[in-house]
Amino acid sequence: MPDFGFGIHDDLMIDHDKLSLAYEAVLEEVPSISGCISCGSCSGTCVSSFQSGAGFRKLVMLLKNGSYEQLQQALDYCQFCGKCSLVCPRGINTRRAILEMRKQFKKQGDDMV
Amino acid sequence: MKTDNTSFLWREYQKEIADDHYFYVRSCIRQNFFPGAEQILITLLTKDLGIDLCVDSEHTTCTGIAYHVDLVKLETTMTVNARQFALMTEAGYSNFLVSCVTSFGLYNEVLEIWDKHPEIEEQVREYLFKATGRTFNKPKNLVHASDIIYKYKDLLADKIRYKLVNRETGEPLRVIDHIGCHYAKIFPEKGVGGAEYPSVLSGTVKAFGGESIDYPERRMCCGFGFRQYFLKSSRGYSLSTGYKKFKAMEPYKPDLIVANCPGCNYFFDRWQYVISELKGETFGEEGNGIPVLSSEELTALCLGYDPWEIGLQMHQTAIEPLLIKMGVQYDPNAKYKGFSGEQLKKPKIPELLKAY
Amino acid sequence: MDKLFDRLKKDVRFQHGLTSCINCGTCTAICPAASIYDYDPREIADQLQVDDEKILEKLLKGDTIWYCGQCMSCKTRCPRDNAPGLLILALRNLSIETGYYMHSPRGRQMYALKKLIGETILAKGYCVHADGVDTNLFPELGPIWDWVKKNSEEVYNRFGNSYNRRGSGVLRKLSDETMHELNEIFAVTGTTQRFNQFEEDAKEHAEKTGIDIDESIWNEYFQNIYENPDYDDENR
Amino acid sequence: MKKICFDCIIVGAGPAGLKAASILDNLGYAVCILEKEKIPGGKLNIWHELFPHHESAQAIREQMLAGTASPIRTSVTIKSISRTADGYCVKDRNEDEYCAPALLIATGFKPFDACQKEEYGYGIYENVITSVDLEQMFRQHRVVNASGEVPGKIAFIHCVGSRDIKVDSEFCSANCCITGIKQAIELKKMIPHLNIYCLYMDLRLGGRFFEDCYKTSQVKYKVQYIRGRLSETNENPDQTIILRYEDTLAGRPAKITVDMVVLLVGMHPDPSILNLLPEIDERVGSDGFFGTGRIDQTVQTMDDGLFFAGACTGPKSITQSTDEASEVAFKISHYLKNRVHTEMEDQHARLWIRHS
Amino acid sequence: MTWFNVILILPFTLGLFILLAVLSVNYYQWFRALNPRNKLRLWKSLSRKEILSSITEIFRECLLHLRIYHQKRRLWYMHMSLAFGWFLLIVVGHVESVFNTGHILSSPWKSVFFDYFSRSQEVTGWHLQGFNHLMDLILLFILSGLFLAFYKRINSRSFGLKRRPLHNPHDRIAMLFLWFIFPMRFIAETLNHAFYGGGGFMTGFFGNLLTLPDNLNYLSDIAWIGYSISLGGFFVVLPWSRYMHILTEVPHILLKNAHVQAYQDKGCTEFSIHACSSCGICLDSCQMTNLDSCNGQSYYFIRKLRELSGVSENRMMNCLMCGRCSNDCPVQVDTLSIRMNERIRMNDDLAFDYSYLDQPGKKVPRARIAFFGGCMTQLVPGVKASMKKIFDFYEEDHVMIDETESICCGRPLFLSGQKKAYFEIMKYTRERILSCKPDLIITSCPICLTTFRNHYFFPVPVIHHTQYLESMISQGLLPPGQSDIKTVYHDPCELGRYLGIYSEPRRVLRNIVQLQNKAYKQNQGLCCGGSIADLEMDFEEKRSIAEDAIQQLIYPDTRLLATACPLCKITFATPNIIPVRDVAELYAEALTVTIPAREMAAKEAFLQN
Repeated sequence: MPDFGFGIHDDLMIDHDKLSLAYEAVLEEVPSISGCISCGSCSGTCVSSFQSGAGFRKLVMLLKNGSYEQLQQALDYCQFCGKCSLVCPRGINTRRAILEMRKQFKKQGDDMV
Repeated sequence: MKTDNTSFLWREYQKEIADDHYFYVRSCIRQNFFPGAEQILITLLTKDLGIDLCVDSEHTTCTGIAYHVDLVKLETTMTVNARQFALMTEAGYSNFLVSCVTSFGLYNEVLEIWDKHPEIEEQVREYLFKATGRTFNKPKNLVHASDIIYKYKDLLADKIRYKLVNRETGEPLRVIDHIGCHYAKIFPEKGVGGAEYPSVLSGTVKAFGGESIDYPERRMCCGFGFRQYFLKSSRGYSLSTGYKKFKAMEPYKPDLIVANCPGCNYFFDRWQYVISELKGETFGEEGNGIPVLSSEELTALCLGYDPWEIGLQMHQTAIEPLLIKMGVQYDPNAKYKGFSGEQLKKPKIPELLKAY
Repeated sequence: MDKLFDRLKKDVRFQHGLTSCINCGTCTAICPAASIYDYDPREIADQLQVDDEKILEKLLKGDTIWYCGQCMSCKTRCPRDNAPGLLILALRNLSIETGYYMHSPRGRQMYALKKLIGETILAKGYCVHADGVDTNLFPELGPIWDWVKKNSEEVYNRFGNSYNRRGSGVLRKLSDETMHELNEIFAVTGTTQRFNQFEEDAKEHAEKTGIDIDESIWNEYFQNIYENPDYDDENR
Repeated sequence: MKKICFDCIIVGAGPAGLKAASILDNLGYAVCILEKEKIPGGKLNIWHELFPHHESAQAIREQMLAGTASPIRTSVTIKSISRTADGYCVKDRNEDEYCAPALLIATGFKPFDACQKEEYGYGIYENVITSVDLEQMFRQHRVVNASGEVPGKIAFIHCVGSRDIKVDSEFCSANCCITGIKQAIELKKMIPHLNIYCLYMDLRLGGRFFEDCYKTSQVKYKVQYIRGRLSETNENPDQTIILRYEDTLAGRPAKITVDMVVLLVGMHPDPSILNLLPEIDERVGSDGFFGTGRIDQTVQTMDDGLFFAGACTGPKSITQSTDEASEVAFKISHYLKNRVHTEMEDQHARLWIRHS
Repeated sequence: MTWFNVILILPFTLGLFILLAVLSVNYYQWFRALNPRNKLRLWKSLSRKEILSSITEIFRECLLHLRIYHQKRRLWYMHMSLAFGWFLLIVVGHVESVFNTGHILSSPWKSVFFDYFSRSQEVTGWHLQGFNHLMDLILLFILSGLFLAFYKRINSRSFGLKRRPLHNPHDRIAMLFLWFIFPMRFIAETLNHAFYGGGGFMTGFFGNLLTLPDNLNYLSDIAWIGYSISLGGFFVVLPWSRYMHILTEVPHILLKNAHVQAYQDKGCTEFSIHACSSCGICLDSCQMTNLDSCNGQSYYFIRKLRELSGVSENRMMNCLMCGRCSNDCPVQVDTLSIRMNERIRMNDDLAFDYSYLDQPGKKVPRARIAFFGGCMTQLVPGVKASMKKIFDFYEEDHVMIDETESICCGRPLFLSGQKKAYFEIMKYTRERILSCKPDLIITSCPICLTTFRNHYFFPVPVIHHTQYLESMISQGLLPPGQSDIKTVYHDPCELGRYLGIYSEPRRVLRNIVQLQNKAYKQNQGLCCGGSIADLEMDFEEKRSIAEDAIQQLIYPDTRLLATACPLCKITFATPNIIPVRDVAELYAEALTVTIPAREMAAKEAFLQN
């Protein structure tokens, strides 16, 4: 076989058919996250976002899209201060949700990522 | 909800295609890799359709590739194109026939720019005169090779010797049609059937008795990507995109791929070889690839031309399976004959992809 | 020297390419590059909506603008009739004019393209010519191509019988007048000068990174940037 | 072949027409409503439930019809409208003439023809339907896909034929967002296990209780909202539909496979009343709807007895239409009063002349 | 000893032995589980003085339940009559048997079944007669308590309990046995006296009323066996029921007086949770009791801990940790620490990564006072601005640590049980704050303050901004602006119950507004409901708690609600019932009035020189 010097890339497209188990699990515990309108107030106020670019909106998005590697990274940055829950226009219990996410990745962390 | 068959969508996209008197410009890629197609088009138009065609010997590239890889400036490209028009004008023609889709798109774009910005056209005229002392008129009618074939598809259909039908089963052949992106994506109204469901090829295929199939990723680019392909470092872009398309069409078990763009022809032909080497996958039946033809090659084949006269031996993906299905009479030994008629040494056979 | 944005706005492709963006993402959805690189045409169009010199400069110096494959699928879909593909052309053009393209490993590859295509045009009158391509540069051409190359006369002359000779068949040789005209056009419209710019910038960069470069097409520098845009990043 | 005279003729027996009629005949004017359909009620006849409170369209229709005593001529196709000394004369197919000093146009809107948006595959793929088709299914209390199965996954596509220069409608139809949400909830009530995805760019929920609907759909019915506009659909061999779009929050291209796609078609102006009377055509605004949409009344109302109300003056919800209708109804009565007044003055003047 | 005697005493003795066995095993294990430091503490505390105080407390609390007396009288009587009555019954019974038999060490059943064994022997002498009457009196006393207990099951409101505690099965069984014991004794004795005469004013009297044929005398024997069985049965189930507290309260008190904390100590935790009598008083003190969805109150939490099943997560997390329950608890169970133990056990090993906080370059300019707003203060900029103003006014050399880039003190992490993460954050925050080498650290957030006081161990004093303001006033730097707006001050949980800061904010407010609640009861403050400790409640529930907290706080003519915690301010603002201001904001307003005067003073000073 000749050395072509190039190969086939894997597709970076998000596949929304793969339903995110972690999301279902978190939804079970914290139903209010389904009310997220991705307004970004949380990311705006987030203590860690300025250094780490994380933010609750992003967490939910990554969770839904099943991008678990990035999610786990972003999760670890959270300082749990709860400012997001105070500014959330939909009154989502963000800290509980984040705690639940962390648990999810503690529980089946490796086989999910 | 299905209202009726797709044809109604194409009503508003029936472009005007002149009947006769064309000035013909060649494609860079195709005359290198599928010179037969390039040549047979002339025969088809002149001999079979009796169209008056000016085959000029002094026209150059349209610099389309160079333009899209950002080598040449827009001005240069426009001036070079202007020169082609000048040749046409001098030859006394006003209908411009392009065999390359990249060129086709580019010419259209240039004309569009000139319409919107007459001052630019003026400047280009100056450039051209300064450089070559030539002047030009804009073509009245600008068409792609596949357009003409589409226009006369029914006329040709009457003449054809081999229908696009499987001789054994009598089933119509399942044909994937791929339209070069620059054919209609830039200016939908410039392509027969528009950008989303162009009928320029599927129409022809149906006329020749084949079945055109609609598959996911149908409108996806073949993956040329100009600079992405020409640089080995990013050639993976090209391959991946092609692979995605093959994967998408695989479930439909196509007998044939038809494309109206030299580039696309080239990639569909060669990527099958590369994928077979890299991944050990072939997409046709038992180790054969899916034969890839340009609209000209297809027409010529149906009309009964000798496959080697139209240069099908220069395809990496063997077309023999198709010939057998269609029941085309051909001489296997003549495949690798040269111009002088002497038998040339056969090419090396790839590891997986079959060759004859 | 006036602002980058004013220069960009002069480009007709920019004028046609961007009316206003509603960030709907129909372009990214079907962009082949977007599903292979970390590339998002929507984002680029959106960034160009505001006259921000910093953003623009970042774009011109960055990698992203070199990811586009120019399939122009984006133009068909945009509900505001923008064409990110055209914007990219305008941006690349400006990036080359300003010399920023040398900041990006992918921009630097212009030199390789000039060697591959530019010189073919000026020598043969075509973008691609069989004599210039072989299975070292393009392995995917496959065994059949080796066969063609070995018997090029025999193969090509079947089609118009004018291979590298005067005539009207395929791969015919163009007359000297024509080639002269072509060179004239390139000179008049400033592309020749641009070609020289590529050469000089490449030499400069080659010296900086200590890699051999010479007139021959297959020199070490060419090989490096042809096969791996990030070679010097790796060296560091 | 008969001629009847009224105080006001209303074209269109939709919510706006009926509302205006009920007010006018309460004020004691003789009103006649002309309707091109077989039954009055306008779009209420094709809708099942109405947002935001899921009221039955049928019930509302009955209410409105009960509200007016004035005659409703159905299946009337207007042949011509003529301007006479004392108002307007409307002539229909069978030469009947309806004459009145005031003419109220309440022809409503026309759902966007989704076939124009080729890449969405409406009219090509059977599982791509519009919000109107879905309402029909609701009315039959049976929502199934092409192969007669109950769908498990449905996607709603916002902004189809709205905010889109490619189909020549750059306005926002204002009611599709809430319609989509309403239908999503209705579906979920009907098929609890259903997964619903809404592809939106912005959700424009200006109206009262609209946001509540939105929240309920999210929190109670778990409808998923994906920010991104549909770019193209493709059909799988099993007739499921692949959607291609960008998840603009993630900034990545994305795809999803669904059993059914519902296109939320926009509200477009209904041209049926055009080319009958120049005065009417003059009043068409740049977006194809009647009137100027300005706050400044003096610009809006010309004193020629020609009035417009309802969705023909721009995309409107039913409440909005009826509100406008009632406002216009009072304008009409005012107009008619003045008119009588001026006529008497003229007579006085004439008398006076005769005496002299 | 007849075979019947054996049958009679068997259940009782068996039960007693089992009880003692189980107890000793449990206590031994729990004691071993104490961590060494606490063992030492306990040992040290066994000096005569502590012992004495402990014993008095045991007498006051285990028997007389005086803490309940201070809260709910009826409830107190019920508990006391049962506990103390039974105690007397045992003691007096023993004494009686001693008198009767003559020697001190009589076998327990001799006293327990005294009347049975002293059947048919002539009751001679006034003292034995007296004993009979005394014992009857005590029995009556107990039965009265028992009646109340029974009545409480029907109508707990009459005992001042909003919520009737719901017991679990084994508690019910144990209760049934308990309820049987004394009526059985009564019946047994009555029958006893009916057949064999004797008995006191009650049993004897009823006995004499009954006139039964002598061949039915086995009835009394059966009754005695019933008594014995119910006793034995109760002893057997006791260790697995809430009645474990009857005995466990003793070691609990010992540990308490030895200052042994339940926090991170398994042994002490075990003793504490078994010392809980499930009296249900904490249910009343919990503000969440009014929420129907709530199930996290300490009453249920601790009971679940006693059970094998353990505590479900949302029970554990659904608590404001305001500390009202532990404060009202008659047994003084440290519910907060116990809850923290559980949360830490649950969540301590969750992943985290705060490396991005490591910015060695980032230095805060040196200043005397370091002001740390904390996350919540970021959301009430008014407080920040006011503090700035105040500092400028007093020309303090100060720096706002987290003005631009806020950083968390870590308490939320801690409260959620992520202890490791908390200490990680703490490292960075401490560094950040100390990087300005302050002489004094002021924070406007009680939450941060609690953390700073508990774990940060700053080398310099850390105070709350109200304390700082108070110090200004006590230096005589009174802000002249005195508004007559009627104001109620709300004690934030952390500031009040946790840190005991009540007087300072009030002192400040007295000088700038018309404070309506000058007087205050320690530990009686309410929680605003926004507590970061609760992870379960959703927004509406929090708001409803805030609402009725406000309703309880304010008077009809109150115009302003003052508080000293940004989180309380935000939470109280949401129901939009009454304007809420922070003490600092009010103070800053009070200042503005004087600035011209200051300038005058400055001018004069200038002219004089």
